[in-house]
Amino acid sequence: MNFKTKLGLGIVAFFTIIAVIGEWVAPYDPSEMGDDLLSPPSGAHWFGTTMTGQDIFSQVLVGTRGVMVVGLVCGVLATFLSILVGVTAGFLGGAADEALSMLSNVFLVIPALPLIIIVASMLPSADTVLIAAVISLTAWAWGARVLRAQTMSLRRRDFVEAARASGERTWRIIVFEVLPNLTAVIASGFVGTVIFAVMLQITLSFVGVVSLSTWNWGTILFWAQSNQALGQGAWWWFVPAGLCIALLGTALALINFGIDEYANPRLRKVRA
Amino acid sequence: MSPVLEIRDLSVDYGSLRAVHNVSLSLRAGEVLGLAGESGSGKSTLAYAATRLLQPPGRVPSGEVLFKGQDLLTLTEKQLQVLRWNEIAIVFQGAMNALNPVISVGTQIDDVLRTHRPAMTRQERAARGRELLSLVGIPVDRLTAYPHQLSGGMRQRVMIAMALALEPEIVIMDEPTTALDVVVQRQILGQMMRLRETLGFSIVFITHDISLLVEFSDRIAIMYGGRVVEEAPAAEIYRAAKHPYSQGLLGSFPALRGPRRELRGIPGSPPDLRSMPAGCPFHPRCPHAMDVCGERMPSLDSVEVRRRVACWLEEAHV
Amino acid sequence: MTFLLRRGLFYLITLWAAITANFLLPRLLPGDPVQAMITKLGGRLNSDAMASLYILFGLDEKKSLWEQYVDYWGTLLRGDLGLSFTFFPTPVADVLSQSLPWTLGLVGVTTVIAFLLGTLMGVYAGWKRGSWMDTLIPVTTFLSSIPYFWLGLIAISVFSVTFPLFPASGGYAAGLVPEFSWEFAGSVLEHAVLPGITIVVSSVAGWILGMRNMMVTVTAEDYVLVARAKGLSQRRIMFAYAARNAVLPSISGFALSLGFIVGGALLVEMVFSYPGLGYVLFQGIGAKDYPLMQGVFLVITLAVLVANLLADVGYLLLDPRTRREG
Amino acid sequence: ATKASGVLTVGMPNGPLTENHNPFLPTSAAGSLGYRYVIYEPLAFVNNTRPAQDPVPWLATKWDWADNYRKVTFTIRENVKWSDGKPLTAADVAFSYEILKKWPALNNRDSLKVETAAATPDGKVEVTFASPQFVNRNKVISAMIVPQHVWSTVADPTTYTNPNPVGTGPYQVKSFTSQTVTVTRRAEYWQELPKVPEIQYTSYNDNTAQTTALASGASQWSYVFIPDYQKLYVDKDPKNHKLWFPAGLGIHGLWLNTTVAPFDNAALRSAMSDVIDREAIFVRGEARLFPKLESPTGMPLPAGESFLAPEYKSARFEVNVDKAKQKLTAAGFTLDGGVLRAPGGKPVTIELTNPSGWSDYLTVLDIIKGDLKKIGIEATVRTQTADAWTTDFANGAFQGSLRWTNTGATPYEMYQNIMDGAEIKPIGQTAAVNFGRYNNPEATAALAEYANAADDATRAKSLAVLQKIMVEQVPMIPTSAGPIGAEYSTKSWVGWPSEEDPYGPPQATLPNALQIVMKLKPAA
Amino acid sequence: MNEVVLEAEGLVKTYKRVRAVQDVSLVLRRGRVTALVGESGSGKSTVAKLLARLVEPTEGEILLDGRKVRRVREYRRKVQMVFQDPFASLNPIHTIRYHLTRPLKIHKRQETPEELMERVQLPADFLSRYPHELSGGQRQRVAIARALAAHPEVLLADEPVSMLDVSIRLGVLNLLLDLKERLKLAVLYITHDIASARYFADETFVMYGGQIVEGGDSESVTQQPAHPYTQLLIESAPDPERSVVALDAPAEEAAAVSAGCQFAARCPKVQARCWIDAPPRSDVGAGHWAACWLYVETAGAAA
Ligand SMILES: Nc1ncnc2c1ncn2[C@@H]1O[C@H](COP(=O)(O)OP(=O)(O)OP(=O)(O)O)[C@@H](O)[C@H]1O
Ligand SMILES: Nc1ncnc2c1ncn2[C@@H]1O[C@H](COP(=O)(O)OP(=O)(O)OP(=O)(O)O)[C@@H](O)[C@H]1O
Ligand SMILES: [Mg+2]
Ligand SMILES: [Mg+2]
Ligand code: NI
Repeated sequence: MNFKTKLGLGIVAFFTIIAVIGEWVAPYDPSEMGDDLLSPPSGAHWFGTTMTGQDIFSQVLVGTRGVMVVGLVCGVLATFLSILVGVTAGFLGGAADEALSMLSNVFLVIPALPLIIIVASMLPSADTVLIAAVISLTAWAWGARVLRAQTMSLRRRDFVEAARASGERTWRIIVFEVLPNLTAVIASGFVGTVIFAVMLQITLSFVGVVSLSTWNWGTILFWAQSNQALGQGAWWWFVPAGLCIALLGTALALINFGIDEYANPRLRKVRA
Repeated sequence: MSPVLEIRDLSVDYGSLRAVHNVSLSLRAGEVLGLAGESGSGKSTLAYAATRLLQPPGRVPSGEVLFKGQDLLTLTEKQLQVLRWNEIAIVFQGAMNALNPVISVGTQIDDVLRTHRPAMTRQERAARGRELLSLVGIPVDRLTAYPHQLSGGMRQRVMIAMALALEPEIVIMDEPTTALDVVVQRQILGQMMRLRETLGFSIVFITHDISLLVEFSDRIAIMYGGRVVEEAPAAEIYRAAKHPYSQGLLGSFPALRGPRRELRGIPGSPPDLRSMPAGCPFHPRCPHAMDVCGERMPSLDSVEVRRRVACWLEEAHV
Repeated sequence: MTFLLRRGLFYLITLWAAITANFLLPRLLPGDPVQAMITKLGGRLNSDAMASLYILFGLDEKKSLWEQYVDYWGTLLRGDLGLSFTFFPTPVADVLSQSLPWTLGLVGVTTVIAFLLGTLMGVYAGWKRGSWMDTLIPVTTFLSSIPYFWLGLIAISVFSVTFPLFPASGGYAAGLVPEFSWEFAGSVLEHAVLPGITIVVSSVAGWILGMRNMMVTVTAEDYVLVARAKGLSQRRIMFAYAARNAVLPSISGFALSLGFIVGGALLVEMVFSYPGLGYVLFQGIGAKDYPLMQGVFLVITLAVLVANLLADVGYLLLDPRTRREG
Repeated sequence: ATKASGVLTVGMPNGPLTENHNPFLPTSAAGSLGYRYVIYEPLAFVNNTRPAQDPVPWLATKWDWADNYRKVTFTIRENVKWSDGKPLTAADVAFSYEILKKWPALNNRDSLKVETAAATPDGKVEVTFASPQFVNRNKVISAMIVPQHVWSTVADPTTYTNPNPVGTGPYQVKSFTSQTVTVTRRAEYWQELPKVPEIQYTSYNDNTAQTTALASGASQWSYVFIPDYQKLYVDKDPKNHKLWFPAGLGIHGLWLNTTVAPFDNAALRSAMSDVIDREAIFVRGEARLFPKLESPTGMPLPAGESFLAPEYKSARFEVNVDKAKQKLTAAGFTLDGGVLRAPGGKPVTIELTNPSGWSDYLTVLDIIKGDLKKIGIEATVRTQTADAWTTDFANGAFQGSLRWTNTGATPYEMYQNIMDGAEIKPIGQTAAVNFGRYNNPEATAALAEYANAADDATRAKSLAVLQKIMVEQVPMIPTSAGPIGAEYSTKSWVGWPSEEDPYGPPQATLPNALQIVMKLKPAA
Repeated sequence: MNEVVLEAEGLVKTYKRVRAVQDVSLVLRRGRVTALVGESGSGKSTVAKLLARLVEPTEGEILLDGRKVRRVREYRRKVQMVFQDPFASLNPIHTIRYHLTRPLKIHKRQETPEELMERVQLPADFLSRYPHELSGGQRQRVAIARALAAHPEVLLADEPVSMLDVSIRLGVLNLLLDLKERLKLAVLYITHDIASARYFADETFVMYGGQIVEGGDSESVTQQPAHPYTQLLIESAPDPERSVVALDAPAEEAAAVSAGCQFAARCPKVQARCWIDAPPRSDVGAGHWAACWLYVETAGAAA
């Protein structure tokens, strides 16, 4: 594993820890309005305060969980769906392939934003996990396309044929012979989806179409933006959350790097 | 006759693994030098290193490759670029992947001419392309075909045609015919030999097929565990190989003609390059192993004129 | 022939499914256009207006979903997309044709630029693996991981507020009327600089990364080695042998992203008040503007499907292996 | 962006426009940006910031109400010409009322219940109504007048985009683009021409962009919510950047679903109202832009000054936790350990909902949440999408939610909006008014009485009843006054309405816009 | 005569417009190695895949122990295949143990992977290795062990040794011989190396253009080839005993013939009827036949 990957993993691990413990270590209730209005970072408020006197440091800490949960749930769900559809279509070919390709094409064209608004509005409390689930619905189709193409190139490989010749059942071949060879694609797809989901969640919070009831980095930015923090010179309001997002995104991309190098022997520095 | 290519004490490392060990070989003008040996004994690696085509992590820690007295290993990329294909052409093992799948074979041949013969006009180049294809028995209208539209044998032949495009001094062929049936194989090699007669280039011919090697080459070098263990004229190797490994190889292939004979084979398994046995790498499998074999590597000494063997058995004779 | 027929049928069914989804999605949204309008205008429109607005939008007679669906197909097949509610009574087609050129212009051009730039940089980074170009990648990734609106707002605050080099909003200067004149063209260019650069900055990393990885893989292929052995120039090897093969997946990704161009760039359009389809759609969603939403979805659907087709055809043209002979 | 001198730049954060100058449609560019009001003129101007003031005659020189506000006769100004040169006639005026009746879809601005409208032989116009129009009288006289010779030929005026607007106003459309509409001064006008030769209406895509434009001076006149207007707007040019946010007769408040226990209990509602810190809402929640609401009657001041019942003339809201607690105890609530329990013993909790994007409301909800804590009510704030909230709110599927009320020339609209029992809808059905489903026959009767009363004394009496109900029963908890405000710059133009010279509401999208433009003069 | 295990009757396989296999009939017997040699692209691998039922035949049928087997699993228990390329036929992400345990589980065999390893003379500690940690010869042996795990009656080996150097090649072939002897396996051995067919196969069939053109016991097919194509093949095989003799210029690829003999275009002894009708099989020696018009009269006269 190279330095970049380690760095990426380190950052993600850091945020994961914050996601777990953020709520407990936060010095203030993130929603509580204090008396220091829009004050720059200080000993009492490390990241300063908002216009209503809320502690931004606490908001960032508490908000980490929402971001990480959406990223994770979405990554897992969308990856699962794309594998289910993409690999099955690619492996089976024929009519099943056509039908599944059609399905993913339809989902590819369904615009994400209205779909999310619809689901968010239909449910009484649109919580983080649900938003994540909806984002996954819109995020899997691309991955399915890639996996399908990749699977098609794998399904005629000798070792797959060999497994068939030795009497393996189809589902076992898909799951145990083909899938593991797609690890690199799946993993980089996973990382890509996580980035996409986090960005989308933040965008949605920012545009104000999803619940602001729970804190995440996007909601911090939403409040900063709707109070025009930038114009007011309150850089401490939007810089921490923005930086966290950029850092997380970069970290995931760095991991992506590592996954590529790990799974693609040609990219490795020295062959084993 | 002075050698056109002389390899001196060449070693090649892949990371910490030494794939080629102090190999010295020379290739004379107009000669076919056969290279045989265990798979993984470093034949391809040697060919790559000698042409400065070694891919990372491969590295040449020591040695010289003299082409007409010029050390290829010290040339700059620019200087090499001029030499390449003009003087030394190479047909790779697995020519299946050696052609760019997305441009036509004609263009790939044309590329060479355009780079090295800037004076040629478009028509001249096209004419030369057709000439080359017919040389290897491919219909000239296939010039516009893409590699995937050709069978494996045809692709192999395109590679060979391309290698001859600039009439180089040296052609290195790394298992050029493994994927072909014997009929096609013979036709191609026959054509090469005929061209060599007219054009006078030298060939380094790497293959596993001992019969083929003996039949087509002038001289043969046998490699084992990254070293050349024996080098001699082809006929002599076939008649009386001196190194026990060479003898083993010759005793392992079935002959099509003549009475059925017993195939002896070589006991044991190939050495692991990461943990080479001390002394002669072959000694754990050698029927004649002596104590000294496990201790020191015998040197590749001339035992006769134009004959070198690296074996303590021979040392004892001297 | 049967292959073409089958493909055609495939696309038709996909189109039908997508259009049906496009019809259903807006109607699954809670609320109705009139309520949305009252809410949007806040206290500026008294609730007495509701009855009038229902009549205005033709929503006073209740139709079943099925009747609406049949009507929708009827009008659609006649090439009529209906009247937008948000911009009542402007036909949806007019709303689309008004904003589409801007979207295509800005997002289209920047997508192409980002693709070309990113791919080119990816080619170099992959070719010279391990050189300084490799450290460039985390930097560009960082830039593209910055939430877009943040990037846009900072660009505005730096380049149009602190140092007023470029205008902060709009597609052209307020006083101008679109026409073919140097003044107008200059104004359009001037107004496109900031949004354009921010889009490129935030999207270039993806192309770089994808291209770089493919380049690294392809560079290890035998035919690249052969090209080196042939003594070809570095440029020729890099472009005609390595990049030419490595670019294939990027090309199909590019074709698909061309399809998504028409969806516009909501955040760009919001932050820079740029005219375009993204914001129109956003408005349409907010206003429960079924005809407008359907119209935009239709355009997106068609564009994505065409792009899909384009990706298929592009692959066919660029990768001779996929061509079927005979 | 540099502006040619002599141009007035108006901005709105309304998003892109399509070319549509139909003055009847709120969806047209003319409606959305408000330039319909500098092209089409009303019969008279009403000052909603001072509703008691007499309207200013404009195209009508005189109007006489008769038959207990069931009939009005207009005397039309002479020498007024349409921009196509034809003279304005009584027939045009009558037509402008008739068209609202004929096309109910066009009657979306003021929902006038016109019965007949006709020109009289002596050149006047008579308009009749089925019911007394006392509460609507200002709306009736401020109807927009359109040329009959143009509109009578239009087959369907609801889908007419009016490509060449013909009006009596001093401006006509010069150019249209999806982001900017420019109108220029006509050569002649029935009175002295305004000083502003050209007005540019630009639409921005969101509040931030609009604020940036205001701050830089690219927009000289706009109405947009600015979170810290001092820093973001005024400080950029303290001498010229001004804003005036006067109250009209509409308010914002916390609507409670009065059908759900324990919020059906007036004492609880009243106690809740007592603890809400309206100062904090004014300063922090609404950034000092929504005028502070002081009268417990919900009447915004000074707009509603003249309507106040004598007993409430000097009554003011004040935070009083102790009084609230007393009220609660008296009503059988118990407060122990910081938890308020309803008479049945159930703890009182409330879920406050509002759309996600409405940051000022959400801030207010947070303030209210903190305030309610003081009397042991556990409040939670939940955000929804705007659509979900709109639907839920109209259907009564909420506990507590912030929303505005209607605004009118009298407090009637506001009170009717809050407590009209005649319009009550069961939970689950869409309500247009009385979202809290407050059912009090006394209130319903008082509202009807006010609307139909024949004399001022009866009106005063019924209005007093309504105010009493508002104060004692608290059908909805008022939080701020609804402003009719705007930002404007005195750099190029002076003569804007202000607290010192409150001649009309300052918004560019209200009919008074023309009145303001007429008064603007180039800055020295 | 050894008993017949697998019998293929009139196999035809058409890919789009390519007729990869045309009317091939073949019999595999217990305890015998049958070699299939021929031109590249003549359909040898396709025949193996048809017999392994990895590819559905366009026409023809396959009988196992004299009957048609419907259930694929039952069939696979008895017929196993070793693929041409040992580098591609082992899944790089699974250990050797996994590769060997799976068929044991599938076919419910009691053996342990260790016993299998012993059978192919590999040390048991290789079980925990991954394929890339093995040499080509070792991998090929693993592939064979995997095929043997099912205790098949038929082993289809598609060019199992072409990638290996002669000494390793010999080891693998000797292993096959040994298995044939001990387990009474029926083996189909596909190769380009005719000399090895002579040494290891009991019978040899020669394929050309999707058809079997000659067959018989290996010694006589390789020593007295009857069909002109076989003669060309034997003639072309490398021979260390001779030095390069004058050779034809490479032949241009011949187009497939729709009717008649596939080899007609290249045949030095071509006759008019070769272009028109497909030649029938004629006996040219004891158990040795060729499909060539050259032998039709002699066969007819002898009958
Ligand atoms: N990129 C690499 N990294 C590490 N080891 C390598 C690499 N390439 C080759 N080797 C090792 O170097 C040795 C020599 O390989 P080479 O390809 O030269 O063998 P060869 O004699 O050509 O064999 P063959 O006959 O199978 O082609 C082998 O043991 C091989 O495993
Ligand atoms: N899946 C396929 N689709 C289309 N054509 C195929 C397919 N598989 C094989 N073929 C064609 O069928 C013919 C026979 O192929 P096959 O692989 O059986 O030949 P082979 O005798 O094994 O050749 P080699 O000695 O080169 O391995 C060839 O012309 C080949 O191109
Ligand atoms: Mg090699
Ligand atoms: Mg084959
Ligand atoms: Ni400008």
